[in-house]
Amino acid sequence: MSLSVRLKQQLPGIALDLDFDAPSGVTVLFGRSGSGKTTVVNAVAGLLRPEAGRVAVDDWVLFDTDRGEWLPPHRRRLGYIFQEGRLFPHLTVRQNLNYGRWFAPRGAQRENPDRVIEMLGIGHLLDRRPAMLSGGEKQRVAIGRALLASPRLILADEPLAALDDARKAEILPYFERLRDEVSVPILYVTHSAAEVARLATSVVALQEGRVLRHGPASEVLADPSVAPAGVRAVGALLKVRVAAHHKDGLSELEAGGARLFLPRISHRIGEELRIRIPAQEVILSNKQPEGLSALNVLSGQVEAIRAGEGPGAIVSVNTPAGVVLARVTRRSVAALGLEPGRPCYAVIKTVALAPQDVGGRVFAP
Amino acid sequence: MSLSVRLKQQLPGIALDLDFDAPSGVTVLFGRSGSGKTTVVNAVAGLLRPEAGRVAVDDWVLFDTDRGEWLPPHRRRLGYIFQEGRLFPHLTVRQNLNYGRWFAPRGAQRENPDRVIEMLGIGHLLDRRPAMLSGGEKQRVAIGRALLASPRLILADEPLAALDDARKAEILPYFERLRDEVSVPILYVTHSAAEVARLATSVVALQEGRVLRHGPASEVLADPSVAPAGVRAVGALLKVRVAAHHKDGLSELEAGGARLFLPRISHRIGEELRIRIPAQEVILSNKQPEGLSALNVLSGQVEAIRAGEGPGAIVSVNTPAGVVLARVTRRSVAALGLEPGRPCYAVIKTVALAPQDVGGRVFAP
Amino acid sequence: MEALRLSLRVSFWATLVTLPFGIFVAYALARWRFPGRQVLNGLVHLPLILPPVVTGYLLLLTFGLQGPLGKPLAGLGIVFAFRWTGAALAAGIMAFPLMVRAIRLSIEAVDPKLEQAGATLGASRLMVFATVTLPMIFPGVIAGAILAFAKAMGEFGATITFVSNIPGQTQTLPSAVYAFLQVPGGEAAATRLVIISIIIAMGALLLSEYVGRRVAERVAGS
Amino acid sequence: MEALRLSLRVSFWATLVTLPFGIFVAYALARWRFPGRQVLNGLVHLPLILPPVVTGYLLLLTFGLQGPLGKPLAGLGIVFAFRWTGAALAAGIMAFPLMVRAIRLSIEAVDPKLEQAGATLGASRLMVFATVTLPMIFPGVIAGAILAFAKAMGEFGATITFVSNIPGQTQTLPSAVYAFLQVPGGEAAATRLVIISIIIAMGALLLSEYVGRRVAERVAGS
Amino acid sequence: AAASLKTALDAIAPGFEAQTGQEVTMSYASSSVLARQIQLGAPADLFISANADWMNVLEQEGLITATSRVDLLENGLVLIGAPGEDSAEIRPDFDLAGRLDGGYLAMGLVNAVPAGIYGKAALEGLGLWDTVQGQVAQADNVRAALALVATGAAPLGIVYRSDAKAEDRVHVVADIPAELHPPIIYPAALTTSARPEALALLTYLQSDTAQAEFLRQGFSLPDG
Ligand SMILES: Nc1ncnc2c1ncn2[C@@H]1O[C@H](COP(=O)(O)OP(=O)(O)OP(=O)(O)O)[C@@H](O)[C@H]1O
Ligand SMILES: Nc1ncnc2c1ncn2[C@@H]1O[C@H](COP(=O)(O)OP(=O)(O)OP(=O)(O)O)[C@@H](O)[C@H]1O
Ligand SMILES: [Mg+2]
Ligand SMILES: [Mg+2]
Repeated sequence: MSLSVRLKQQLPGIALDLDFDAPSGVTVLFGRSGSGKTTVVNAVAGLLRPEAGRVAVDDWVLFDTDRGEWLPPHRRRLGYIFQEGRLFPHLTVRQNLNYGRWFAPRGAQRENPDRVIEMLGIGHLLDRRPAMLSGGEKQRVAIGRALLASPRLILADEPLAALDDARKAEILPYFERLRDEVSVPILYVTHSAAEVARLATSVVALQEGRVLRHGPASEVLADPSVAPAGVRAVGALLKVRVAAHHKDGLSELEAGGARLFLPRISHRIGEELRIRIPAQEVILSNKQPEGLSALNVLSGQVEAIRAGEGPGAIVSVNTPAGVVLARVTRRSVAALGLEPGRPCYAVIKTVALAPQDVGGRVFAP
Repeated sequence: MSLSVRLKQQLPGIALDLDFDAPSGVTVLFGRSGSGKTTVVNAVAGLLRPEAGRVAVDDWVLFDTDRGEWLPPHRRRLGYIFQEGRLFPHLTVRQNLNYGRWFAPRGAQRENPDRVIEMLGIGHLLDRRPAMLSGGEKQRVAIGRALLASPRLILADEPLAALDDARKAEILPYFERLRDEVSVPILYVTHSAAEVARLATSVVALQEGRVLRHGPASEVLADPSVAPAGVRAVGALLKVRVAAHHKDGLSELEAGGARLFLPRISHRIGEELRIRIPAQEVILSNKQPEGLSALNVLSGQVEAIRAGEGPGAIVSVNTPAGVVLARVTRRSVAALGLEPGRPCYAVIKTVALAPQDVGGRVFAP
Repeated sequence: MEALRLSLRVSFWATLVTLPFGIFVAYALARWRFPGRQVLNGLVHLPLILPPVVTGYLLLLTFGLQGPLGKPLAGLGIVFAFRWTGAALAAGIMAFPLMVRAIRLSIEAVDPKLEQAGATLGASRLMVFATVTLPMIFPGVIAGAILAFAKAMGEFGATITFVSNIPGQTQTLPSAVYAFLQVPGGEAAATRLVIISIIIAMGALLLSEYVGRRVAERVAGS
Repeated sequence: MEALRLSLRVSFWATLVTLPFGIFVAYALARWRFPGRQVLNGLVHLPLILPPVVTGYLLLLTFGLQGPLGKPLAGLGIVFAFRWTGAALAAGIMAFPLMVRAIRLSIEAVDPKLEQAGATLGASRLMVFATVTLPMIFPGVIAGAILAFAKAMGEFGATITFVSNIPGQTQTLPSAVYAFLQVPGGEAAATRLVIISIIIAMGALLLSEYVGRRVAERVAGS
Repeated sequence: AAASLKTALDAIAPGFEAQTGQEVTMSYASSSVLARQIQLGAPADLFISANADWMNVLEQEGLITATSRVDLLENGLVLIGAPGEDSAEIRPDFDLAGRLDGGYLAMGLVNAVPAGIYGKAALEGLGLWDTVQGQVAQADNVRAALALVATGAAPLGIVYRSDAKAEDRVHVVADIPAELHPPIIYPAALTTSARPEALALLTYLQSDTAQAEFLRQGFSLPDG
């Protein structure tokens, strides 16, 4: 299911004018504060009626100003997680969670509420009202409310911003599951590179109401000229297969014949995954390294060197596992004599591949 | 100026019972969602009247239930950045920003509004009302409003959560300046390890309303058993001096005779800084590494090895620059034959030391 | 006391029957923009501005046995003239502006963003109203109803003009008070009636405050 | 028309002078818990419940030339009896419950979190009220004032009972209407007056709507 | 003065003002309201009541100058109906209930408003009260009773002759004989605090010019 969005809208601050088609999966909207992300999401939700445009999920048209079509928000079967919560203050947490379920059509595929409640860790809050919740608790209830509405389209506007890392790590897999198993299209706003890397099928980078760059996550993330969330987000996405789980708590992945080790992940052996290798975390060497604590060494050839701003450069290295990006200083480029075609080794720490960067099943992005 | 806090308060969710003294500077409250952070901040602000407790900044007592003292919130000279913005909807951005200034005493040390507005990037929003701002814009105005109130105590509840990395990088130095130059005590809630590392003088880790661990930032962060924001936050803080700025965009730091390179920073030569080296980013080697793109190699001896949960271990290495932490797999520990007393090399990527991790002037923590 | 029972019945029904209209009109005035909105708004306020006698007279002209509305309604078996239903109609109309204003203020205070949230979760406009707006304006509805009830208990001018004063049918408490006040020496009896009506109205007031506060607390927490 | 000018003056002053009290009482009822709160609440509603004639009579007893308050006030040069000031007093008292209710509802809708934010920024309770609460309840204050003004324009029973019906002093528009209605053939003149008062009140209503909407828009954005 | 005298007094007052150069300030309300105000110190000079009771009360309390009291006017009661209604004569065998045909008889409040009190007395005198008692719609004043008939809400009503005369939409069905009810008298008197000019007005009201106007309005003059 693909999401296509075309919008034109004049706001006091900026002129929104954008057009993108996102394939099935998670489309991440990326961009600086005030660049128009929430406005786009609101237009898709039908809370804002743009001057001109069209939004459709496959051939299910949500609105189309040319053809005068307009589906009111309540007919769009949304699960909208708002940037500011918007819980119903007069209902308990339980009633808030159930709200969407009251209106879902009978035949709708239903989430299991207990499972969602457990994942969000809000079981002990069910009888409270929103005024008695902490900021993060509110946000979690809001996530639950949207997920339990049996949505056909999920809109998530910085859903995890208020949460601690541990809680994020518990919730992210859920979005992955929605993306992969239930295949609900998800439009997801975030500033977090880790979330982008993990969830995004495609990324739309916005700048002042326009699309700056748009494409599969792996491409956009690998492009230092976009770096919508700052250089730290640059990284490569590799397709891998789970090869083995070792006793010492490591899992072994296989990618094009090469082996990668990382802390134990829960996926089954044989499962296909994708994994993000932040350019930041890769060290290059012109000799086979020895005696290093880093367990992952991929040999390959320099494909290209792109100088970024400042003293850094992004070196792409063609390895059997795929293209790996490394962010190094220009001084190192010179010292190691790196240039396109030169063989080299990419060294990746085992623990740099924390489970956070392991995505779900692989899709053609 | 040190902040001392003692509180007892029964809430439906949790029983708050904590006691900590924080030295001058930034005290970061850390803890999972619902652990009581906002409640503590509210008690310090006087928005909540705890059953028992005492809060004082040096000998300026804000309240003390034993002695029956209670300063109403408006007499506390606060700059409170709320978790949920709380802008005045009927005032323009400019009026919101000026609100605290109306009530500040004449003699108060005043921030320069233009400077704050520029830093926050809200100059073009001054005549709008909050309803017409994006989420991040609101948050920035809320920060400005608090900073411009000439506060004697700053309370910041996840002030940067809604902002993109680039914007965060612009605002963080401002808090640093407040900490270092103006020496206003700051109580700061965040989930972000980077912010903790950069700002925190001391860290108070909360768990279910109690103090789990409390101490100087360098200690708490180096303790994997706390890892309040997940293992990724573990890292060492080193005191360094700016030694040189090189033409190729790198800056050179000196620490106990050892040299560290990192992308150009703006600090003057000779200035003392502290720098965070995330354990995550350090590779260990039992030989002097060669031909690596990483420019920073510190030689030293293994001081201790603490196995964390999972397959990892934290190795502390005593180097001339100070103790450096490295997070490696237990498999590597075995492969490299690491044990206390063994000499080894800590390899740190240049770009891993991005300016984000460079703190301001050094204080005795 | 017959007048008391009647007054209670009249006020109760006047409040109850007008409440849905009051909510509807308040919602329309607060949330919709339509031509004639200001006319409707003016019309609603009319009974407040007009001397009650005039309102009563207009009612008599419209809903009287020969009136343009009274006649067809009488054909349907709905007779207002000289019935307690007429007293309720008069009381309801007199109380209407108070009710609408209170409810409208509450509706305007509900954040449309919450209504939007309801819509994204699949609730139609009507359901959003029933599940979000209505519960949230409950204190306003209570306030409106209590104002209306109190007003209805005290209404006299329009009632007596419209449906006269027929013991057992339309002689409400205020009519009785009026009658006592007209004759020398009737003060004692009038005072008694006044005290009764004060007690009743205060009771209703206290009850409404209590209910309103309970609801507000439930929402605000703590 | 003299009655018109007088009515406007009476209503205007009645509204203006009671407004601060109305705001204060509404705030006290909405935000403070104090003993006697319910008594105050009941007292405020009293004029709504009582037949206007009774209210007027009570005013006459209290503020009349011989009344326990009227006498000392007269000594101070403040005379209500049979003056337009008395008409204003009666109108103000009759309108008071409406005003208080509207304002109170608005106050209850203001999020105390915003008031807290004001306090943390150094504003004392009074300043928080002036800079946060008051501007935010502006629509409610407008609504309260307009209700009060309309009520004052239409008030008759208490006025005529308290200060009689003296042309140029206390003969307000509704009293004049009453007088015309009492005599054969006075309907035409009464109708004229009624139409005038409708026009005036509608004008005030439209104005208040306009002001209220402007304020609301300013706050809501767009 | 009683409100029902408004038209007449408004017509008469200018003559008095022209003649004497005095300014007259009128206050019209119901007799009970005015009487109470006088009890509580209203600055009134002359009080004209629509019935004797309230005047008696004031006289007992010493608030009016008893010697100045005169019966200024009289009025009569009529039975009115819609314009097409047949005229009739009021007699004890008059089928009032039949005429009502299930409708209501509009009157003033039968134990509060003078016209109601008098009307009830008359019907009792005729022995008709019991037959219609349940069908009496009591209005708070005569004009309201008149309006009930005028708008067709009630087929018949009992009102003052002076009121019936001015309303085109009703028709006098029958005069009610004066002997059936106590005399309907409008007494006038000076208050004890009256200024001297008030006496001149009271005198003027009894002059021929004034009385002609009263007669034109349907009032009658007391015998003697
Ligand atoms: N008004 C309230 N009444 C009762 N309980 C509350 C109230 N506010 C918060 N709580 C409860 O108190 C606990 C602490 O809340 P607090 O807001 O301090 O958490 P927090 O650490 O700030 O969390 P977060 O990171 O999610 O904002 C939570 O369990 C919460 O449910
Ligand atoms: N209701 C509104 N009326 C007018 N302008 C608005 C409104 N809401 C937002 N804007 C402006 O439109 C622009 C885009 O806002 P939007 O909320 O889409 O930004 P965003 O990308 O979601 O930012 P953030 O990350 O800060 O939430 C901003 O410049 C903002 O000031
Ligand atoms: Mg946004
Ligand atoms: Mg919090």
